[in-house]
Amino acid sequence: MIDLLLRDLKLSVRAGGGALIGVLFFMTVVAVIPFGVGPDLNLLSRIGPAIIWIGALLAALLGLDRLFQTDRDDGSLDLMLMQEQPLVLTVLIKCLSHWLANILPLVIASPLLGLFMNMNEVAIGAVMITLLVGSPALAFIGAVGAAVAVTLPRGGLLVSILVLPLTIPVLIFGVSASYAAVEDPAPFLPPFLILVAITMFFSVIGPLGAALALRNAGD
Amino acid sequence: MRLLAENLSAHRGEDLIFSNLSFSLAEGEALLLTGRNGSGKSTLLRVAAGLLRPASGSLRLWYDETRRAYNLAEAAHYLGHRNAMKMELTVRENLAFWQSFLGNTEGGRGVSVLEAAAAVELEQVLHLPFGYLSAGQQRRMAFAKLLVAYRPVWIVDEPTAALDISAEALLARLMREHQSQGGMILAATHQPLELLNVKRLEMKGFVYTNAEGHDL
Amino acid sequence: MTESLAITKFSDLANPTRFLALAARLLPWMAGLCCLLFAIGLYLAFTTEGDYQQGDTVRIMYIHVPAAWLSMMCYSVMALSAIGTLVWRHPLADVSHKAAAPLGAAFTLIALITGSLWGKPMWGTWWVWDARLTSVFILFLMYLGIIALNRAMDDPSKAARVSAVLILIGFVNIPIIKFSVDWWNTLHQPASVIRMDGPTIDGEFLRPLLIMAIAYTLLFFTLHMMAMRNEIWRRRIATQRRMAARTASREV
Amino acid sequence: MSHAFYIYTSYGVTALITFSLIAWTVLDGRARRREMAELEAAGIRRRSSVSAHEGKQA
Repeated sequence: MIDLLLRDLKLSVRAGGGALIGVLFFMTVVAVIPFGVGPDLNLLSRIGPAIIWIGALLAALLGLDRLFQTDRDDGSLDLMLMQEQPLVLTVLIKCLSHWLANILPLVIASPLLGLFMNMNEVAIGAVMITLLVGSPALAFIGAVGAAVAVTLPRGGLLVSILVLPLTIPVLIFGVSASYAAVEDPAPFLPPFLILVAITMFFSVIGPLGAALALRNAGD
Repeated sequence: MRLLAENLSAHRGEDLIFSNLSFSLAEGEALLLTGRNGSGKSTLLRVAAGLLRPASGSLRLWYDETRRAYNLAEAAHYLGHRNAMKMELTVRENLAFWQSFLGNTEGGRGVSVLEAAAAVELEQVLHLPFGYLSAGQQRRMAFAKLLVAYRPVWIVDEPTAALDISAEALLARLMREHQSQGGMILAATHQPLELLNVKRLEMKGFVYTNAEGHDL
Repeated sequence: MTESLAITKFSDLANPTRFLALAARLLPWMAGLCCLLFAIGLYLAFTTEGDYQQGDTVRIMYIHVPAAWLSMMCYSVMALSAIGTLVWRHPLADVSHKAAAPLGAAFTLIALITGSLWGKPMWGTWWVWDARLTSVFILFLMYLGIIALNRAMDDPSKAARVSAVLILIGFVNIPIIKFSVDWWNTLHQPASVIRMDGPTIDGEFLRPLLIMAIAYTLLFFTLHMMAMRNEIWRRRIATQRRMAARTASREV
Repeated sequence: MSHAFYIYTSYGVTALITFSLIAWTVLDGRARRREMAELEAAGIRRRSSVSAHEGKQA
């Protein structure tokens, strides 16, 4: 199992892998916002957490369609389906490696973008922590979409369309926890704990659903 | 150890590809599927590998000693049309990954990566990325994957496609060695393939003929 | 057909071979001179007087300005190489703009970070969407895009041609970007931001600045040459490996 | 020195980026050199296509 993790990490880091592209997309999307809304620092710092969350959400969906597609195209997926070890575990490992290679860099890059958005230190820290906690849920939900779309020839866009509505709860609680850390009356913990709960819930539901979809996508 | 297939039927979409197909294989035997394109050879092999659900019937691997039946897919290697190797990784990384991912089923052990590569006579290219190899070399390396982890049953679909005559003979020899150690082989092929104890099954699309061993 | 192909490849390889020999001879001298200039530049940077208006933060300028200068020069070098790739199909040009992209990104990053560190005490915030800073940031994104494009393709000569097109389009676009960012900035913000040019620079600051700029430029060319050499080697290794794969099956 | 923190941080960051750039370039070169040595040891040399060509003619 650890070999699968290492193999997927190696594949995404080596030439042709998409690890860099997600971060780049994230930075570009967030950097474009000020050109639309104007360079008013107060306004930017107010909308900053939301923009960073939305940017991270879109960037996280970017490489998702490749999660199972490449393995299906070269036949590796067939062998993974045949094994004795539960497919759920294989899917979980693949989600984990996707998160490590493609989504964790977004979390690491988010403080930098926080500076561009003129957010204060507390807000930057809050966004980073909520992203760290909430983003695995994006990978798990995305795995279901990727598994459903695996047999389609051009599933890339479809995956985003399928997955985006399902990720709305993550966005709601991620952003509200980030704002709660900055704005005084709202408490930080309740939305944050709900976010943790969502991630844990989807870490079970996501791989189960994806495994089920992969089993039924056989042709 | 016996491989039992009873009353297998399979659909592809709405089409019935074959129905009520039964056969059995004892240790060291091979089932050779022949027939024109689209006659359902690949479908039968994918059903055998558990990748397609049969419309009816079952496929089991029966162990006489323990009197237990196993799911065939977990005790079988499947080599389809695609090689299941990553172009970006080196050959060694590919084989080592499958070795540890597949593991051995009870009753045998796979050989080391180096030995497997030597068996297909390609040990010099272990350090190269898989994508650098020619189509024939890639096929041979994909076959080496069957050696690194032990499975009693090999399900191979056109294993010698894209190979020259000497490489074809090489793979046939490796398959015979597997049989002589008690392994079973399910193969679909256009080219003549020299195996031991061969049972033939000619697939005819919607109509089917039974194998000689349809005694079940 | 295959023979004529082989012959053009051979004549092309002659040039990189000569380049490798030249690089081997020049690199030690360049590296040595570079170290010397940095030593002098850094010594001057910390011994000269501070500016009465900017205080000691002027010392940040000694590294910020050369980095900003390099970020632009590197893009010009890449644009020139891109022309070399598209017009003369010179293999060294392919290698040159591929090797320069990470260097440009690194120097642009230095310019951005030091600019931000200078801005914090001056403006009270890490980042303002000032026209100049914003343009540099867009340049940084362009560098990263080119690197990503280069990494995404297997075939090096195809990657070189496609990224050469992107580089040239970007080069043509730079004045437009600069102009539109200026426009956007003045539209939203009255000119209240302190500009970086500040008071006229006198000789006291000019000397370390100039030496640091030369040192940086030399550093760029040294690293560029090394990176080009690495890239040539990488390509040779790739062809040799393909050859190894071919000969392996011939022996069987 | 006024604003010492900002000055030293900027020099530190610059040094860090510059040195990692140098280290990356040098290490990359070493790795390539090692790979070439490995290929050389495996008996594969540049221009061996020439000898293969001659071999075909013979």
